[in-house]
Amino acid sequence: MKRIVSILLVVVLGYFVYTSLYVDGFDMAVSDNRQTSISDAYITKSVTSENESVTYMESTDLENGSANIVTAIVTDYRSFDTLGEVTVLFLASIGVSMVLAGFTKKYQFKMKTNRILKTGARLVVGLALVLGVYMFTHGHLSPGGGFPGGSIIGASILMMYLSEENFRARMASFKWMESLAGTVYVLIGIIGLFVATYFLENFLPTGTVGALVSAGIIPIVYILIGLKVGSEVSGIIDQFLTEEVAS
Amino acid sequence: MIQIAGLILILIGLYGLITKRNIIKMIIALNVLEIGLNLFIVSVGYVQDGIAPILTEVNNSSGLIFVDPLPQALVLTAIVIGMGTTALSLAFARKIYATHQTFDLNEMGVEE
Amino acid sequence: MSQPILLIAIPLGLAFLSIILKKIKVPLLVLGLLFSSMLVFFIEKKSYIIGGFKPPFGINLVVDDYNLYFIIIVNVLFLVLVLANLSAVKPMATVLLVASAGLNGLLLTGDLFNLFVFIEIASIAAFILLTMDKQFLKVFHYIIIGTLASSLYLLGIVILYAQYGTLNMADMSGLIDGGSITPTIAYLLIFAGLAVEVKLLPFNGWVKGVLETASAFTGPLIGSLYAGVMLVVFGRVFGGVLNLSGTMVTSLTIIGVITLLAGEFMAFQSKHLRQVWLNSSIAQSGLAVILFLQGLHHVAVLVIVANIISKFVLYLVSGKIAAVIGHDKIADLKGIFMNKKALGIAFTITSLSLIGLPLFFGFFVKINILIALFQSSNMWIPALVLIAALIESAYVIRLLVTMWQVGEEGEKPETIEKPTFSLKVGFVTCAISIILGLMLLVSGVYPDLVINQSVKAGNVLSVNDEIQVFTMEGGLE
Amino acid sequence: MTITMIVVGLMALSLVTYVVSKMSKGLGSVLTILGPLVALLFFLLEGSGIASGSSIGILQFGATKLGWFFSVTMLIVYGCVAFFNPYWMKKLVHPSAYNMLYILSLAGTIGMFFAVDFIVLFIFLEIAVFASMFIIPFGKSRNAAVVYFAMSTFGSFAFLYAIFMMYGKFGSFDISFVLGQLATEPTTAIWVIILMGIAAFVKLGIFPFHIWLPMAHGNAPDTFSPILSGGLVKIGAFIAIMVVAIAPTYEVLKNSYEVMGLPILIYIVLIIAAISMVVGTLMAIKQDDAKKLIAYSSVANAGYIIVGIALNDQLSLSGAMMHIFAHAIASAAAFLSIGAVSYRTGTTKISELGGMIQKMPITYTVYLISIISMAGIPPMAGFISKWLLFQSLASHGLMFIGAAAFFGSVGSFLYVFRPLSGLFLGQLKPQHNHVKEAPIFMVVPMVILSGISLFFGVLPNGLLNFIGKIQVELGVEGITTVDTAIMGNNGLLDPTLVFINFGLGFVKAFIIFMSLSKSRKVGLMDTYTAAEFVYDPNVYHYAKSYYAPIERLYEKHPDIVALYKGLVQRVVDLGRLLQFIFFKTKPGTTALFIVLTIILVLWGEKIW
Repeated sequence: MKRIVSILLVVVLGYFVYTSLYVDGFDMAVSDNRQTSISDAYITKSVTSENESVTYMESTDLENGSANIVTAIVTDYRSFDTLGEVTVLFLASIGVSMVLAGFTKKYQFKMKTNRILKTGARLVVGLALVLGVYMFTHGHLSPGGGFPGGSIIGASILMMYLSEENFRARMASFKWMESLAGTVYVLIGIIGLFVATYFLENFLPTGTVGALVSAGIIPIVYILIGLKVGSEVSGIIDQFLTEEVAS
Repeated sequence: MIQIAGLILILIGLYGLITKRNIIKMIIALNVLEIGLNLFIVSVGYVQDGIAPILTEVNNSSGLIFVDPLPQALVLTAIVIGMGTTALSLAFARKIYATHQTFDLNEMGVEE
Repeated sequence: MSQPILLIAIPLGLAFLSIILKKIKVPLLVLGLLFSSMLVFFIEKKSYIIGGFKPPFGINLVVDDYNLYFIIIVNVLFLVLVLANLSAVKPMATVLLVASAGLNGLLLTGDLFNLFVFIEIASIAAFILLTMDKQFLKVFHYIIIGTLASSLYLLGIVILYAQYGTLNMADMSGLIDGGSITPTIAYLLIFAGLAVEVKLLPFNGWVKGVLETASAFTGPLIGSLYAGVMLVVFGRVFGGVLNLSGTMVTSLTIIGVITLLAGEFMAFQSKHLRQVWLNSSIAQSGLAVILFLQGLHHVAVLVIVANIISKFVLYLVSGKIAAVIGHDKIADLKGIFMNKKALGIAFTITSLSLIGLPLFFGFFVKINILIALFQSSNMWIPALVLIAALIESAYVIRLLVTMWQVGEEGEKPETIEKPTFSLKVGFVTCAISIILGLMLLVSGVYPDLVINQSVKAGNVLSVNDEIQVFTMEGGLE
Repeated sequence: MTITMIVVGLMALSLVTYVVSKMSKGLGSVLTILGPLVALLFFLLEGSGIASGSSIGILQFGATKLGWFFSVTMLIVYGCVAFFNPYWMKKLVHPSAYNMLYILSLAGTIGMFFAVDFIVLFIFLEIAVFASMFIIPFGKSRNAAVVYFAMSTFGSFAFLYAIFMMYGKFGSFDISFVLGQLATEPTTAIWVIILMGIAAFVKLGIFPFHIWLPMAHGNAPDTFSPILSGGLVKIGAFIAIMVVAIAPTYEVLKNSYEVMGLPILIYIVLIIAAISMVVGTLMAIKQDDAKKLIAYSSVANAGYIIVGIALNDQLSLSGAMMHIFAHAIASAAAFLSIGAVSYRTGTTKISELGGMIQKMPITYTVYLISIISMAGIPPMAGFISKWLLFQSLASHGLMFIGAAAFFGSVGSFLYVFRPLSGLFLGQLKPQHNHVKEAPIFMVVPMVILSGISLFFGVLPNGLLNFIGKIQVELGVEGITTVDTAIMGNNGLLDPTLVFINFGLGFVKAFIIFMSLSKSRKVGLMDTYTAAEFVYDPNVYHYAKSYYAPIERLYEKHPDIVALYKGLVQRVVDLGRLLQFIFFKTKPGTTALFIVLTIILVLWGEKIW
């Protein structure tokens, strides 16, 4: 009975949302004065400059040198959001370790691991770590970036936990990495404020669009994010794979 | 169409939140809701015949039709934030399990 | 140097640092907050660009009359709160730094999506801080509902983005005013999202569990600072950005009115100190929301200012009482202030200001609310506001009388023994409560400064030349 | 000295008093005596033409004869009662706070009487209310303060709402301007009159808002009951005069349905006032606590005041104002004498006392004079006011109201006699054998108050002439006096002549009394019963169930207190219900409410 009522409620809500969002068919009602220039400006990188078009490996010294426009937005145009995002993850990792404060002993799985798993895991972990690093160093050129790269690093650490019974990551070094990456991120922002004019401003030359060493601070920021996310995710995984010590 | 799918996922998530009494199931419902939301956000940026907003050797000019990159950037943020809250709520779930020996709110016998 | 971004960046940087510099966590915290509360006095009023891209392309921080005074109040009170609980904050130093950055971000940001990020930062920080009270199940409730709320808010702004193509508040405001459609559903989702944080009635299931057991530290933080900041955000979004239709204003005002009345009803029946204050905060939030929705921003600002300061003291003292006595059941707190008169007087002034008695700041808040409501030719809302105020006066006075007087009903005073228990509360708490109480008293006798500032703040959201306010200096202006 | 200086000075004095009291309680309480007396001196020296003084911010005052009259009445009461304060310093829980609040409440009332602006009036009204409210729990009851404050706030908020209704129409708070404009907006005007009338009723303690009077007056510290009854209650009368005489009430109501030649609203007010007289009288008769008894008598007397104000003609208004004065003085004196008894014996229950006339003869005399005045018996001031009121009632031909007023007067004989005989006369209890007369500084103010009652009962014309001037200021024909006589509608009254007659009669009776043989005194415990052992001689006290036969006539009367209790219980229940519904521990419920609310609002959007 409760479920039927809930289903009914949800369906009614869906109906109301649908009818007020969509005028005809599946097209959302859109205001006639809709602002379209924002994304166009991101694509042509013409927010501060009068830039007509961008060509891969040709255009140089633009306001933003990232070939990946999403990366351009994430780490440059709206970099402040990303700082906040990193902070959320940072908070989550602190929160997990504080909530599970009494949980210190490593969790023991019931199933024993075997040699195939161990060897395979080591192989994959090595590859995964490389892939992760590749991802956040090439965030401004290809899909991916600091967050997926960091997550892959975290996943490889998880794999080590699952395959090796006695494996315990050295959390202290992760903490150092996390802390330093975060601090440097903020410092870069503040340097932008003092060296240039604005917080988190891209104060390095942006180079050629598409080159590995290009886009000013974007790769640096993404590497920092990658390291930070990687260490935070590892920290969360480490904390979850523990048991409460009976005191 | 994808927007509708996103909305339906959101509604399913809401249904789960309303009916479920199990902490883990609630977290799952919240995640379903967030995934629907993320789907919706990405689909908002869809442009007819648009391509991924990355300049490569093939798609090498900004004159091409790209999909709106901004929602993709937003969704990246939203996903990470969602992950953070999920991790935190799972930690709470473990802590609650450690004290109450159950995940079911009905079995905890908490006073109203 | 006086960049408001430093209010966010410095605490964040210190927070990141503090996890490796564990030993000097608390000094870092105090340093960061001290820096913030000094910096706030030097900030100029303008829009600050971040990352070098002008809005609406980049994110900007806005400092104007509306948020500047809240930034000052919140930062200073945050520092004060930490100083009052210095022994308790050690494990939470990092989170507190982030929370301070989050609150400043909420107040400063000029971008709707950035606001979402800061809502998440602030609320996750709150979740973690609330674990200090060891009520994991209650906080879990808050996590689920808080996350649901921010998801709804995000859905709302994404729909707005789809319909108007911008995320910047000022830009969005202009586009909405000239737009061809009314994005009702987006408004409603944003409302639902913010309503959870500002504790409007059907949305606030988490409040009781969390605040009922709040300590002298989490109580003022969540019940006063967070609540105030969220109301400021609500005003910014609903007063300054969105443009609601008449029907929508009516339906949302009804929610506000229900919150106001129900909050007072619930507070009237509450038997525990902190339960009274949490219900009263709910009612005050309802009041502020009603005023924002009715476009009476300047009085809403007054309500928020009064509420932040008075609830700060009330939660602080109540939390300390609960910590010292071991419970906060009002009936068992007879004559608690008799051995701690200074604290009692501060508490009394604050609660008298809350119910709007003359000589205290709350009186001018009440009078100006009524003036504003009658000016917009409202008849029902002021009547309901007065009914709510009547109930509020009854329970606050009942509480005060209990806490000052010993003895059973019908006993003669000269036959009653003085209470044996003593309220041992630190000097800092007393000093803070007394200073804030005195501020309420002084601004109750000379409220012009605060009122004029509120009018300026209200005019940021929507310019209204015909505003009349009642001040001590000039009467009706 | 200007009014502004006096009011601000009193407010400053209240703070000074607090600081001084912290150092020395006695000195602080002396300040509470000096404050009102000095202020009274200034008022009397400057006369009713006292300068209003320059305004400080919004604090602007305007001298009126009405305000002067009320202020002087109030200051006499405060000044005389303050003499009791030093004796109570040891008994109070928070003596410094008491002294501060005492002066603060005085400042509030004085400020209120001279306000030219509604908001200022409201500010001082509230100051008076909350200052007095905090004193009440220093006495026996904690609940009384809450009930008093809740009731009073109800009235204040009705008043506030009325102020703002006028503000909404006329855009100003200026009293004379706004009230002058009122006739142009009849619909608003009627609401304003009703709301302000409710405020006046609440402050005066008119039925059905009277329940706070016995609670607050009966349970307040003995030194503060006289202030409440003699002073603060009269705030309601001030508001009532403002509604009827300053506001153009009769002009607004001139087109309404009429009963007995009066607008229906006025007639309803008269009926309510009549009910108050009856209820107050009946309830006073059955009280065992002397303070509660006087409190209920205040309810009855408030009825007379309201009748006089509501009729708003030459005789009735002067009668009402005379009654305000007479009752303030008399009830203050009565409460003071009970307070003096309580100071010596520690109780105010009639059945626990008896024969106090032997030990406290002066207190007895004071009490006797004040209750004679309250009951409206010549030659006291209360008689003059009642005579004027009856004159006015008779000339309007208001039979039923007149009957109620008559009932009230007769009933008052019953209730004033109860403490008289139970408390002062009768047999002295053995445990009170060592009781002495009240200290000299308690006797002095009581004697002064009695003297005032007697003086204005014999030579009321000076006061009445001034009241006549107030009436002219209010736009009503002034009361006229000839030599020592007062002009009524059908004949005149010469109080001096009445006094001489009464005096002669009294002397005659006294001679007869003295010449008769003396009665033999029997100790209270010297009980004689037929072969039955007396376990508790106290139950044979003759003041126990004094009016049992009369009380039995209406012992099953409906209790208005139960009504209020029910109302409060409903609020509590509703709050519990809401809390139960909305604050579940399960997040799912909250999510459900969120979904429901969104659906409802969207639905509302769809139908409109």
